This record gives sequence, C-alpha cells and structure tokens, in this order.
Amino acid sequence: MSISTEITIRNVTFKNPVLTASGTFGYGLESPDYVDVSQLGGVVTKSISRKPRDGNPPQRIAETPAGMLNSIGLANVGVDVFLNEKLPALRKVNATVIVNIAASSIEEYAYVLERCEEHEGIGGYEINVSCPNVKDGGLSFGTNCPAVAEMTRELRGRTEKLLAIKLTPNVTSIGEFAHVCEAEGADAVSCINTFVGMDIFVDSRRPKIATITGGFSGPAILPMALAKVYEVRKAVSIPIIGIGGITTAEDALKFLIVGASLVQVGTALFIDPGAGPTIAEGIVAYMERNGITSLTELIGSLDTSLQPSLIAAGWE
Amino acid sequence: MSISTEITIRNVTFKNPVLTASGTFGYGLESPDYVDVSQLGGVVTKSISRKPRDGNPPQRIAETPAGMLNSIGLANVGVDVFLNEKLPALRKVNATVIVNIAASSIEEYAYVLERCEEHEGIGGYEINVSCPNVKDGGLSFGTNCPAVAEMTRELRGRTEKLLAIKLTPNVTSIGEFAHVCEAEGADAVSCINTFVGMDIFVDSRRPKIATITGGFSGPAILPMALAKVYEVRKAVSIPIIGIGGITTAEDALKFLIVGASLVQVGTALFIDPGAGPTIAEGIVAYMERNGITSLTELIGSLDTSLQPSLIAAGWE
Amino acid sequence: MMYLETVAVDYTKEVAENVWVIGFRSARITEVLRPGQFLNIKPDSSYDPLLRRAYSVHRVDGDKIELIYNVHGKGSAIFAAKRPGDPLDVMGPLGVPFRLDGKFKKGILVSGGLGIAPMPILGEALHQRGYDVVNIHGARNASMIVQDDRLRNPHYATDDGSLGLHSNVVQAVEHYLDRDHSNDSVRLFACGPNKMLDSLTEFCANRDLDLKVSLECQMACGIGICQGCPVEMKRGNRKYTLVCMHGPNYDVGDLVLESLPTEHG
Amino acid sequence: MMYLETVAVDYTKEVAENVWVIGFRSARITEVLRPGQFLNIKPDSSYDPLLRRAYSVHRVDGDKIELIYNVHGKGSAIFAAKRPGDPLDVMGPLGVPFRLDGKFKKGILVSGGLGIAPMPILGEALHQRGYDVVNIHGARNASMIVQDDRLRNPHYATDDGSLGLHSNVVQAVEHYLDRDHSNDSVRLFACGPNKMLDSLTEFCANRDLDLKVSLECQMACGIGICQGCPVEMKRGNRKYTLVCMHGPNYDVGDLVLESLPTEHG
Ligand SMILES: Cc1cc2nc3c(=O)[nH]c(=O)nc-3n(C[C@H](O)[C@H](O)[C@H](O)COP(=O)(O)OP(=O)(O)OC[C@H]3O[C@@H](n4cnc5c(N)ncnc54)[C@H](O)[C@@H]3O)c2cc1C
Ligand SMILES: Cc1cc2nc3c(=O)[nH]c(=O)nc-3n(C[C@H](O)[C@H](O)[C@H](O)COP(=O)(O)OP(=O)(O)OC[C@H]3O[C@@H](n4cnc5c(N)ncnc54)[C@H](O)[C@@H]3O)c2cc1C
Ligand SMILES: Cc1cc2nc3c(=O)[nH]c(=O)nc-3n(C[C@H](O)[C@H](O)[C@H](O)COP(=O)(O)O)c2cc1C
Ligand SMILES: Cc1cc2nc3c(=O)[nH]c(=O)nc-3n(C[C@H](O)[C@H](O)[C@H](O)COP(=O)(O)O)c2cc1C
Ligand code: FES
Ligand code: FES
Repeated sequence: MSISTEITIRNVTFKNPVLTASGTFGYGLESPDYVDVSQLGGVVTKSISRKPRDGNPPQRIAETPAGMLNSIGLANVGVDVFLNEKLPALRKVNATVIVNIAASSIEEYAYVLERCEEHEGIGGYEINVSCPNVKDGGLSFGTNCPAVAEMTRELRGRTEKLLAIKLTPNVTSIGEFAHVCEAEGADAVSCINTFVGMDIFVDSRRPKIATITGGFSGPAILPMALAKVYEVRKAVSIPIIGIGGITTAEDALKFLIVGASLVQVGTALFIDPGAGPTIAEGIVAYMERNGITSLTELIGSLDTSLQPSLIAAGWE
Repeated sequence: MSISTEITIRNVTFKNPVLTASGTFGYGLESPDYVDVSQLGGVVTKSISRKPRDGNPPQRIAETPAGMLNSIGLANVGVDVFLNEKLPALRKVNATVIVNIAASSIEEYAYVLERCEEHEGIGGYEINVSCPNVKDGGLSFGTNCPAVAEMTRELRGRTEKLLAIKLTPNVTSIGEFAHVCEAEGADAVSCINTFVGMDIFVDSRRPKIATITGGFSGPAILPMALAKVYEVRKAVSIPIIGIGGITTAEDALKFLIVGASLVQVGTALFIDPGAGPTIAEGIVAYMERNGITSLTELIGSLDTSLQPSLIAAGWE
Repeated sequence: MMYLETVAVDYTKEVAENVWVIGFRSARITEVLRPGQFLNIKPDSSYDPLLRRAYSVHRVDGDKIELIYNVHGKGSAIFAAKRPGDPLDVMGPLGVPFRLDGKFKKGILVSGGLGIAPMPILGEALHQRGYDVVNIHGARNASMIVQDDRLRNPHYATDDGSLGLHSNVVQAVEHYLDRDHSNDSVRLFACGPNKMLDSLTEFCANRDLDLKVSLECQMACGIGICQGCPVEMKRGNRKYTLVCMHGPNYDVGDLVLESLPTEHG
Repeated sequence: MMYLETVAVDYTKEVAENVWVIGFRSARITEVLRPGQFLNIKPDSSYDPLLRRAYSVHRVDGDKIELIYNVHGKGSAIFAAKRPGDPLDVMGPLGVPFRLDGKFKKGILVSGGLGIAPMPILGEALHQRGYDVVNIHGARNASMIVQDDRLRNPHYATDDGSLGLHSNVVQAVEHYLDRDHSNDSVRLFACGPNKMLDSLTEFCANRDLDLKVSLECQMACGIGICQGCPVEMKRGNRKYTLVCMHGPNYDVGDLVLESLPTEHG
C-alpha cells in the first residue's frame, strides 16, 4: 500500500501535514541535534515584526493543569535579522518555511510581508492577528471582523504566496472571521491562537505572569480548539490549519478528521522538541492500519451520521 | 482571632462563600451520607425548566486532559416536581437554596420564576442563559446582549429575591454582558458556565458525545474562568460568583482574590462530592494563616501594583 | 451506606494476558457490599486522568477486596503500576445489587472477557441462598481466560478454540442448555461487551429465559449527581435510567439496549 | 550535544529534612556533561503536571548521575515516589557551564539550601584544574543541611545556629574571608534563593570580588525555543538573556538581578 501524506495548499506542497506552531520552535534553528527539521511538514517561524522586540519582562510563563500560560510579548529579532540571518540557515536545513507576521497596523503587516517578498525560500505567510491594533485603539485585530477583512485584502494584493490568517478563539463567532478571510482571498485559516487565561499566587496575591493575563495553550485546550475547527469547517471551504493542544498522532488525527488540512504542534514541543516527526509517523501508521492511502480521504471525514443510540432515542 | 466567612448578597447571608454549581450536585439530595450539605455556603440546583426534560441521549460525557465534556441537555424534573418534592426535602437539610432556571423564552423564564415565588425556602435565583433562544432562532440567549438585558429586566420586575445571571464565557466581551445585567438590576453575575468543546474517537471517526459539541469544564478551564472574572470585575461593581475548575481551597481563593464574592464548585464534586465543605475549611485555614478576619478583606485584593521586575524593566 | 476512603494497596498482579488484579482492604466496604456493586476509584491525585474509574468488586474475603481489570488507558495503566503500600482513593460500594430473589433453581453466570468481574461474588451469594451455580466464561483465546479454581462449575469457550468450546460465549450458553439442561429452571446473569449482551438478549428472548445484565458505560460521578450515564428504558415513567444509580444491574426487559453507546466509539 | 532518553531509576532517598536524591545512569549524558549544567525531566507521562522540571546535576560517578531536590510541588512529589526500575524521561545536558578559567587561586562555592546542587561537580572540576576549593553551605537549621563527606572543605551556617556558624550564608562568607583569607585570590560561585544572591552580590560588589551565579527560574522548554525564561542584562546588545540557553550560569555583573521574578510569587 502506498501512502501519501502530501498536501498542497495554493502552490506549496507540504510533505506531511505536521508543522511546528509559531513561537514554539524558535526560528527552527534552535532545536536539538536529534530533531530532523526536514522531517516536518513545515516550520512556522516565531512572529516576525518590523523592528526587533525584546518581549515582555519576566515572569513570562506559568504552568496550569494540562496547560500553560505565556506572555512572551512577541520577542523576536525583527524582519531584517530574520531575513539576513535566520532564513538562509533555515533554507539549508531543508525546511518548508512559513513566516508568521505580527504587527500593530495594516501598513506594518504589509511592510514586513513586502520585505519578505524580496527573498527566496519562503513558502508562505501566516498572519497573527492577536496583536493590539494601534490604529483602532489597541484592541486586537483578531476580535474586529472588518479590520481582519481589510488586512486580508491588503496582504492578498501584495503576494502570490500562500496566505493564511491565524484566528483568535476569543470571539463569539470564529466562523464569521474565517468567512471574511475566505471572502478576501486568504488561502487558509489557522485555528487557533491561544485562549486568554490568568493565574495568581494566593500567598502574595499577585499574578503569576507579569502582564496579568496571557495566552493559554497545551493539551487542556484541545477540546475547545477542535470545536473551533468544527465551527470554521462549517463556515468556509478554504483549508484549515488546526492548532491547539496537539501532542500525539491521535490528537493530530482528530483535527484532520474534523476538517483541518494541516496541523501545528506548539506547547508539546517544549516537552519533546521532536514531537513533530513522531506525530507525522503516527499518522502514517494510522493510515496503514485503516487502509487509507491519501490524506484527502481523512480530512473532514468526521462521521456525524446518527449513531444507533440516537436513532433509538428518536432523534432523526 | 475570630474569622467570619459570612457574605451577604441582597438579602441572603451565605455562611461561607462555597456553593455547589448547577448540574453537578443534583438537587442537593443525592449526595452520600458523609457529605453535610448544611456545611455549604449554598446549593445551586440543577437547571429547572417549565416542563420535565429527559435530557440528551447517550453518550453524554467524555473525559479530556484535566477536564470533561458534557451534553446532559438540562435533564430535570421540571418546576412542579421540584417545588413539590425536592424543595421541601432541601429545606429539611438546612441548605441555602439557589434555584437555577433554564428556559427558551423570556416568558418561560418568568413562568418558572413566578412559580418559585409562590414557595418558601428559596434564597434566590441563578438564570442560566446558555439555552437556545427559541424566539430569536435558537441561538443562545447568552451570546445576545440585548436579549440578556431584556430578560434581566423582566425577571427583576418579578422578584425581590437575589437574582444572579449566569454568563457564558463563549463571547468576545463578557464584560458587556455583565454590564447590562448590572444596569438592569441583577444582584450578581455568575462567571462562568461551560466553554464549548468537542472530542472524537479517531477509530470510528465519530464524536465522543452524541450532540457533537458539549460543555467543557474542570481544572483545565480554571485559568480562562479566572481571566473572565478579572474582566467582569473591571466592568461591573455588583458581586461576582466565580465558577470554573475549582477543586481546592487554593483554587477558590484565586477567584475571591481576583474579585468573586462567592464561588461554585462543579466538576470537582464528581471526584469528591464532599469537596465543598473541605474547600470552605481550607479558606478559613488560609485566612487564619494570613491574619485575615473577614472575607471582604480578601475579595478583590489582587495586587497588580508593579512588581520589582516590571519596574526594573521600565514598565510604569 | 457508601464510603470515601484512602486504602493501601496490598498487591497488583497480572493473572492472564493483560488481565490484572489489585488487592486492598476495607472492612467498612466489605461489610455493606452486595453482589454486583462497584467501586469508583481515582487513579492518582493528578488531574490527568481526572475522573474516577468504576470497577466491579471481583472477590471479597473478610476485609480483603480484589478487583480485576484490563489495562487499556490512562487509568488502568496507573493501577497496574501501583506497589504495595501505595494509597488508593476508593468510593463505594455503589449501584443497585443483582436481584437474587425469584423463582429459579440455577443461576447461569455468563461472562465475556472482563465481564467475569462480578461473577465470583454473585456465585457465592447464589450458592449460599441454595441455588445451583454454573459459570460460562468466554474470551478470545486461552491466554485471556481467567482460570480461577474458586469459580463454581466453570465452562470455558474461546473464539479460537484454544481452551474449552470453540465458540463465542452465547453459543456456549446454547450448547450448555441444549445438552442436558434445557428443562432446568434458570436465571441468567450476564456481564460483558455490549455485542455479547445484545446477542444473549436475543437468544434469551427467543427462549423466554430470565436474563439479568450488568452494564458498563462511561461515568463521571458514579452517584447520580451528573446525569452522565443514561440508558433508555423500555418501561417505567422515566425515559432514561442512570446506570450508576439505578443500575448497573438490570432486568434486560427494562432496557433499550441499542441506546447503550458503542464502546469506545 | 544533548540527548532525550528514558533511563531507569536506580534509587531515591531522603538525605536531609525534605531533601531528596534520585539516582540513575546515562553514559551518554555523563560523557558530555560539564559543571553547572542541568537536566530537564518529565515527572511522568501525565499532562498534569505538564512541563519538564529543571535539575542541576548534583553528582556523577562513571555513568551514574544523582540529582538533589526538595519536595514542594507536583513534580518533585512524583520524583520522590519513584521506585527502582521506574522509567525517567530525561533531556540534557542543558545550559552553559560555569566558567572555570581565569585568574584566581581559590574557588569559594557558596550555597543556600538546595543551591548545593551543582557544587560537588563544580568543586571536583576546580580541584582537578588545580584550584583550591572551599564550600560554604547554609540552611535554616541543622536538619536541612546536606552533610556530605565528599564535599571539599565544607563550612556550614544555619539561621538558628543548630549547626556551624549561627548566621546566614553571606555572613558566613564574610566571616570566612575576614578570618584568614582576606588576601586570597578568589572567585565565588553561588547558587541559592534570589534573596541570598542579591545580598551576596552586594557584598561582592563592595569588596570587588569576582562572583559567578547559577540562577533558577520557571522554564517551559529549557532549550531556547519558548523565550519563557528571560532575565534582564546590564550589558550586551540584547535586553534579555534566556536562562536556559545563555545561562543558568552568569557573571553577576552581566545581570539586572532585580529582574528575576520573586520565587513563587
Ligand atoms: C459499573 C462498571 C463496572 C466496571 N467494572 C470493570 C471491571 O471490573 N474491570 C474493568 O477492567 N473495567 C471495568 N469497568 C470499566 C472501567 O471503569 C474503565 O472504563 C476501564 O478500566 C478503562 O479505564 P482506563 O482509564 O484504563 O481507560 P481510559 O483512559 O478511560 O480510556 C483510554 C482509551 O481506552 C479505551 N478503552 C477504555 N476502556 C476500554 C475497554 N474496556 N476496551 C477497549 N478499549 C477501552 C477508551 O476508549 C480510550 O480510547 C467498569 C465500568 C463500569 C461503569
Ligand atoms: C537551571 C535550574 C536548576 C534547578 N536545579 C534544581 C535542583 O537541583 N534541585 C531542586 O530541588 N530544584 C531545582 N530547580 C527547581 C526545579 O526545577 C523545580 O522548580 C522545583 O523542583 C519545584 O518543582 P515542583 O514540580 O515540585 O513544584 P511545582 O509543582 O512547579 O510548584 C508547586 C508549588 O510549589 C512552589 N514551589 C516550587 N518550587 C519551590 C521552591 N523551590 N520553594 C518553595 N516553593 C516552591 C510553586 O510556587 C508552586 O506553588 C532548578 C531550576 C532551574 C531552572
Ligand atoms: C510560548 C508561546 C509563544 C507563542 N508565540 C506565538 C507567536 O509569536 N505568534 C503566534 O502566532 N502564536 C504564538 N503562540 C501560539 C501558538 O503558535 C499556538 O497557536 C498555541 O500555543 C496553541 O497551540 P498549542 O496548544 O499546541 O501550543 C505561542 C504559544 C506559546 C505557548
Ligand atoms: C455534568 C454537568 C452538568 C451541568 N449542568 C448545568 C445546568 O444544568 N445548568 C447550569 O447553569 N450549569 C450547568 N453546568 C455548568 C456548571 O454549573 C459550571 O458552570 C461549569 O461546569 C464550570 O464549573 P466546573 O469547572 O467547576 O465544573 C453543568 C456542568 C456539568 C459538568
Ligand atoms: S455517572 Fe453521574 S449520574 Fe451516573
Ligand atoms: S525555558 Fe524556553 S527559552 Fe528558556
């Protein structure tokens, strides 16, 4: 049985559907020697901004049951250093590179993207909309549907490369956001960025992370992320990149079956930086076991036909 | 040192701030002999509806890392049986009773509340707005701010008893919902009901619960629930009832410190039905250890003044 | 009366292929325990896994309790790794016991795989009340059969014929009844996979045999406060019965067996 | 070179009040390990606790590794419950080792409480390179002092005077230097609570002493991919240094120590 885990979105063919999530694998260059980056479907970079950013002061992380909080504050080297130092190194390790872009205005998003367009070796872009929108008063783009629409339109006009918009789950209706991305020409939506969470020390009565609230990730959020992918799947027909709590091949398969075409592994990399290739292998093993030869048979194959128990109970 | 854990909202004095959450302690009558219900701050009943409800077909629950999904479907005995059979029994065990009401239209909420008003022994009401709003097309009340406002106004006009609105966290801005509740005369807001989640079996590619998506609860959600309470605390000045993942006294203290006046324990009761009194004792022990004599010193006492590390980092 | 207590593990061991037992003591529980009841046990203090796991009580001897289980998932793997002296957080006994009274002379205890769990205690209780007891126990192959010389009148069946009858357990019941015992006045007690219960139900309906079943299903609380464990009823004024509180032991005629969710998807 | 491997626990034991050691073997790790490096260990396969815990390597002997730790929270409680043969998921060695080169004759190894962890290996390495080695180790009381006869030239101090000097560990350093050794050419290496590091830093600044510190802070990845462990730098072109990747061992002059978050709130 010949099994293909290849999947093509726009003009990028991913050798398997498992990517590393932005901010959880550095620039793809810091990982230990035993991790073979070329075995990944792709690497999504840490969010890149126009200028280098130091990030937030300590404390930046806290552990919670089956999850963690972070307030890294988009610490990154900036687009110049990224393009001149990190990208060439990434190309050498033979990785499909998706550049994640963060910015506080549409102009700034466009600037970073256009700088990237000048360089070879970038497969596409993932736009992080969970940043404060300085123009509209600091509220995040990601919770403002017209702003996301406008941003998508502007960026779409500037690139022929794969363009994915990374949605925040902290909205009433994520489907509406996915819908405007599709309408404005995005090639895919990434579902999801972190949930808002917080934790405190009861003895000092102080927040555990310096920014009080932060981004919540890890296995704890998987059921919510999966429900968001399910909602988006019903709202749009462009590919979905499923993200949130994926640690095992079984987790990744859940996202594919519900309707994601690719998945990203984030927090799990902090426990095992080599989780990506392991998950990709596990997907192949599942496909072999179940006689599935191509990913497309799997994607969106969730069986919601009525279960015997529901029919017995009179649901139709 | 004399420590008081009493807290009064409207005209109800709770002997301690720990209540059982709706749907996780039955009608307060099913708990094992070793649980002394009178040691609780109060009992919130399973959601009561106008007519008895069988609830959803199996499968109704699934376990997830540090959490669980449920789709019970508001199975309950209906207001008549509740008032005639359950309430008298609850009064005998000496519990402060908060009746949680579920309905699909404002008229139906009002009907159940008015039926309850005819009876003695009810401390107040908690209104579950996470039910489909049949009038406005089945979308839940809880995600429709004007509907919540109107419902609060109508119910406020019908009772002098404690009226709390139980908010859903599945909205972009929970503060706005809390705000309209306050404006329309609610005495408190309960924060929060379950998050939307789902899980599937990868072998059968079927949902783990019959309704596909369900309510997500348990320790996993605590950081998000706490962030919601923090957001609501900034939006309103009426008391908050903190709910979400509380298992230990430390967890309960986090909600009090962030700004809740009462807390509810839900999923944790499935592991230890006696968790409520244990948590109440743990709060007293903490107060003793820290020389705190009254709950009001604790409530909302979160210290967000700048930490040395932030000052050192130039944040002001 | 039910208890919540922390006991110390006496032992764990593998008694057949992937079949484990765990032993501990609780005089309070053994004193009130009745056949077919179960315990709800927290694997450890972590929140992952979060919920208790239900286990039928397999054996009692004085204050000693033994459970029997397969290792599938997170919870059972933790149980199998317990060492003597480790704490175990136990709630129970829970559930409505098997109905032992009624007009029958012989109890036929039918178990598939780990469905053997409640049978030894049930068999003893029936024996003490003067009933004849027969055990018919099936599994996929010999290495998965729990052979226990304390079992009363055991008959075995394996899918591959490696031990006992080369048949499934329902065929083994048919075989047993058809050989010499077709005129006995019997009550069947069954525990095992839903598929086995389904076909045994059909078999018993055809022959008009009295069948009690012990169900398994996913539970959260185990004590009736979450409404998480419904099975549809054929009769009575409620649509659903809660397996933890009204079960897990039922007269098969009361149930819409198809409403049991297929195990594990 | 760093490795991710599953080793088997050799032993765990309590060596002082709430001070535990855990031993295991890894030839690959001991071969490349250098003084001051740490390992990142997953307590067990559960997602609660989720993250690895960082532990300095306390002792090595051939392929044997020993860590030393207090039991505070979820992770350390799980380590303390390990039995011989249990699997342990270890990543390392991680971090930049202590700087051993430079113009000094004597290394003074100053540790508060569990700050003792990296000192034995550091002491051996200094000794092998021909430096004199002195250990000054403080704790709250005698029962919390880790007395280890393999420690080179140990001096003890306790807050309550129950063992050694009745002083904190910084006063003990002052006492040591002022008695006979004020003219020695020394480098101090310190590990312990942030408060101790603060006051030792002030002391060394006043006397213009060379001080290297080994930091602890909350980590997620331990390898530089999460940016979760920043400490502010006084010099250099980056505002923050990542403790896991650029540390945990620093020249104290490079750091804005106040930017270390207070431990545990
Ligand atoms: C009243 C009652 C009595 C019970 N008595 C017993 C008993 O005596 N002995 C016993 O072993 N179990 C018994 N069970 C089942 C038991 O409660 C657990 O469900 C079972 O041990 C699996 O728990 P786990 O934590 O290992 O698996 P989980 O972590 O809950 O599940 C992990 C994975 O294993 C799968 N899985 C779970 N159970 C099975 C299974 N049985 N077969 C195949 N795959 C499975 C799940 O779908 C999941 O994918 C009883 C259940 C009930 C309700
Ligand atoms: C480079 C490095 C080296 C380290 N080396 C060692 C070492 O050699 N030995 C060692 O014991 N630890 C060492 N640590 C600390 C260690 O990584 C863990 O943080 C510590 O063992 C607590 O883990 P836990 O899971 O038990 O507690 P957690 O579950 O993480 O915390 C539970 C509770 O305990 C509190 N807590 C955590 N740590 C402490 C503490 N030290 N004192 C008081 N309260 C605490 C937390 O605030 C929390 O409230 C090192 C850390 C780093 C970064
Ligand atoms: C420490 C950390 C840093 C992150 N940084 C970024 C980032 O820079 N840009 C971004 O789009 N997402 C960032 N994320 C979000 C992840 O890419 C991912 O969407 C989220 O963590 C959920 O997936 P997970 O549960 O697998 O981690 C970060 C997450 C973590 C935990
Ligand atoms: C099984 C189950 C049933 C529930 N039923 C109700 C209900 O009938 N009405 C309601 O308002 N909330 C209901 N809830 C929500 C809880 O009251 C609570 O808001 C939520 O579970 C979060 O708290 P927890 O994490 O402590 O469980 C239910 C929760 C669970 C787990
Ligand atoms: S498991 Fe909770 S009601 Fe049965
Ligand atoms: S712990 Fe992740 S960068 Fe240091």
